[in-house]
Amino acid sequence: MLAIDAAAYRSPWRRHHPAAKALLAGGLLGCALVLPPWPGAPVTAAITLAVALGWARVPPRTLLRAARTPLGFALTGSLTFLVTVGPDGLGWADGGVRRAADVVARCTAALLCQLLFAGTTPLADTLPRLTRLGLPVTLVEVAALIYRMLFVVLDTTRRIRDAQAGRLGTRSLRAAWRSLGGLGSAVFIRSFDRARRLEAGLAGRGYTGSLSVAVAEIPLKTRFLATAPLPAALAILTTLTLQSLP
Amino acid sequence: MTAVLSAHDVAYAYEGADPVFAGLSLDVAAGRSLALLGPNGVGKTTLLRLLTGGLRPARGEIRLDGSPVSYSRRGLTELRTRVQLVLQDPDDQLFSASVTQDVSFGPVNLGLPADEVRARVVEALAAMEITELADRPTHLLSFGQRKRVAIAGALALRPAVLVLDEPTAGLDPSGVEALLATLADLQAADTTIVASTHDVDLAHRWAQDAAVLAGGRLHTGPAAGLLADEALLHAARLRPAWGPAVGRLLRRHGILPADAPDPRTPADLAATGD
Amino acid sequence: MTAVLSAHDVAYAYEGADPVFAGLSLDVAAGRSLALLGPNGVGKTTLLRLLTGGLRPARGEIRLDGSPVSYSRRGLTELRTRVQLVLQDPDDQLFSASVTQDVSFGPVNLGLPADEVRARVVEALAAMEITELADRPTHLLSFGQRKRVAIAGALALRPAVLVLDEPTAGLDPSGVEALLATLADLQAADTTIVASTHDVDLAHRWAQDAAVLAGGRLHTGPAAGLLADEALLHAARLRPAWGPAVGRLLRRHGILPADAPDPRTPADLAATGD
Amino acid sequence: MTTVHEVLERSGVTPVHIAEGYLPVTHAVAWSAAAAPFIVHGVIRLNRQIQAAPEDKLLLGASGAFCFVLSALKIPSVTGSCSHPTGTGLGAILFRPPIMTVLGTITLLFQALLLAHGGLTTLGANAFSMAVAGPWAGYAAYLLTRRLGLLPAVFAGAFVADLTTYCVTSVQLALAFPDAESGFTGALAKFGGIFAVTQIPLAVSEGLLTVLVVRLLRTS
Repeated sequence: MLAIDAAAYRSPWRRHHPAAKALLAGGLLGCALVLPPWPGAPVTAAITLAVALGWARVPPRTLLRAARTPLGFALTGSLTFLVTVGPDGLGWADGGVRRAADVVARCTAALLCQLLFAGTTPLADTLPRLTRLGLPVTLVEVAALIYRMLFVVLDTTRRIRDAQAGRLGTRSLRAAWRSLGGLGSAVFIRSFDRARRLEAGLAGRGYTGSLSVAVAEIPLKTRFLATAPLPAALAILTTLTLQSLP
Repeated sequence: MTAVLSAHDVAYAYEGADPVFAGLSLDVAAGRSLALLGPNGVGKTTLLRLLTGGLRPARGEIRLDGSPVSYSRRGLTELRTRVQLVLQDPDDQLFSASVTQDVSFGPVNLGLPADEVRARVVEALAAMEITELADRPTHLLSFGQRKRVAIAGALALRPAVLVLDEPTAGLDPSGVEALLATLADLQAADTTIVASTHDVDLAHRWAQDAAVLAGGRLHTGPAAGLLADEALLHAARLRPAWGPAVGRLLRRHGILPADAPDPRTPADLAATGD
Repeated sequence: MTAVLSAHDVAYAYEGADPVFAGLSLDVAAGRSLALLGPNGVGKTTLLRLLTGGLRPARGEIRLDGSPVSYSRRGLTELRTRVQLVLQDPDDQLFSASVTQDVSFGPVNLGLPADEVRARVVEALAAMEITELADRPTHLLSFGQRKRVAIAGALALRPAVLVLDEPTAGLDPSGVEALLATLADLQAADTTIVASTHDVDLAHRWAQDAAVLAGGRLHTGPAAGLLADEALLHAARLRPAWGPAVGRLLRRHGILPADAPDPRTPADLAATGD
Repeated sequence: MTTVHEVLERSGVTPVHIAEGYLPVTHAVAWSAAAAPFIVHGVIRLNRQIQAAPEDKLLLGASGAFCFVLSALKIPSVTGSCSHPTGTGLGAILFRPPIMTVLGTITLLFQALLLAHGGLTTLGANAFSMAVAGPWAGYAAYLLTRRLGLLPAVFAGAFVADLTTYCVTSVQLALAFPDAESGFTGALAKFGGIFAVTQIPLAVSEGLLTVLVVRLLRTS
């Protein structure tokens, strides 16, 4: 189980149409990217955070844990802005701190918007609707299969790794490498075995090439749809107001 | 007795291997429950896949309502709308992350109209008593729940015969109880049920008819009689069930009347002989 | 009684989920056989992973020969050379191409010299009675054979305690008989054996001690007594075993003497009361 | 219940994908446009393959799941740090680059939505480095070294694919954030310093791992 994925299925927003949630989170993401970072990014981040925690009830722990790796990327990547490479070698960059702060702020705000969408919108609801955006059916079906199978394969991977550790497969660097090679090849073989068995299983259910299914209708609720652009509008208004202050 | 599904002198060999069996015949009586018993590797799954059109016999034929099955696309579709196979591992059958979408696959594939598909899904989930799982993702379900979803996927085609490969494997006792109760309900609603197992206790308790696969031959008969035949079970490398052994002992000591049926569960013993 | 392995007030919760249990204690007595019983999803596998160092308790401690296990690399190596876990699905444990290569995985990781590794492999294969499989590729073996290879892989580390998760799952009756005989041999050679199961008949037949996991609590005691407690089994959503029920009935009718043990298999009944 | 957290999301792993919001909008759009033709080409090939053999759909699903899991593993590096393999070299060798482009892009989408590794607006940029440049460069290296034997060629393919991926990422970042004084070149030196140079030992590691996996696959 993946924390963001599990949170999305439990989300109180589960009954809302993915398109409406995309509109809401996408509007905020647009604000994060396009508005001037100060005060645009902190304003967008604050509003997104309020929406995510207060309204959509995304678990704070999940949000925090998920944000760690990408924030790590943003911080390390932005360290380079602090220095400059000139004819006389390295030096401190003028305005480097400001530039780094801009990027980290924008990145944080955008990341929260991404997590707001991901933490409220299960892929099982989103994927089958992608064909309506014009994506080819085969591509969407393959993506849906990958989504289903990756949990099965991840589970297998976890158990093989456990078994290896139990037989001292992590005791030394040599052992760790031996384990990793065995894990990679075993998971490869198991994945393909899965595919073969699923093929046989589906043949019994009448599979001849199409994986068409009935997608449960999620009504587009007018009220939610009408409120969806509001957080973004609020972000724009607040930013403009703050900017116009002397 | 009308055989809804039967195998007539069927032989099969996997590519490059010895024949699994060289000529088996089996009649599945309409509306009854049949347990197919045998040790691992004897060909139970192969026989079930032959009966459900997943494999094509090398010799002999499979008959549906008395007529030989045709292996054209049309013939197979006909067989599969009447006979559905549920595999031992639900992950071999569930391809969608959404329960509803997965169960809808059969009916959609059959070309049924959208509202009929919806009705079939609702009906199948209700029959398996998993209506509340409709919106849950497959990967967050327990093994027992996934098993029920896999069976619902088969039921959505409203098969006349439901064939289950080791249906209780991996289930705990309360999961087994619940599944047996559901199978009894399905049978009461006129579905014929075939299940493979190597648990003689389970077969003795659940099935009306039994078929024991031993030494490439199939021995068939009413479960009560066949499963009390210890010599046959021994030949089939199966362990005798408690029920017949206890029943024999109790009758010998006059605790059970001579014509009483064997006990089916330990709970049956509580009231015995008082 | 000396506990070779014990859990002391152990709690564990998976990431983002409710605690599996909040404080369990269990003593595994040296040289004995212990069955851990409980329905699916109650945390049997979690407890086994805690006992074997695969998981680290959130609270409480695991003790080996009375001393708390350290989760340093060294501490874990010590635990794992003394206590080995065999998983339910052998395929999760076989990740090398050939049987010999796979069984040698543990000894090689331990850094043993090549001839010692060879000796350990030969010994482990002999203990599991699969010497003839040494050169076979793992993927061509039957399920029962793969299971034996997986156990051999654990035995190659010469553990004092062998922990098996649902060892009989997927085995047919003759496979179960053969495995129980092998486990008895191992125990006779001083290996302590712990196995999880939800089959009370099996536990009653095989184990000296039992531990039943119900409602987040662990009930422990000699198997004969504990597994005759129908109220406890009911609370643990387990099905009472035949043995105690039949024994009770036969004693009530005077067919068995009051101090006779319960029958363990239906075969035990054949000679009863004559 | 098992949790995949035990496989994934261990901290202390070098961040790899460009995070959501890190690139300016114009760059995000440009890289998406650059990756698009390759993805379209891959989808056409995918479609053709599935039309010819419908059962390949399930194999491709399994392959994609394998790619996702592979990129979630942690590999120890000679320097003592840890990283995830990109898996793109192995994927390109096994499935050919166009298919790997599609599987890689889907993997990136799932990583963005399930793990917040990489973003949606930066999907194009990440796809270009990881699902286009890496696979093609790795596959080319594999073909060029193929006459040296399978395993050396596999090493070359995986090594080049991994390194190319990170070099392209550095270029993307340098273009987006040129150095105040020395412009693109200076910035490339800086980002290269952080990402590509620390990546060389990791590329060696990925090459070695891939060789191990392929060698085991050959014997089983």
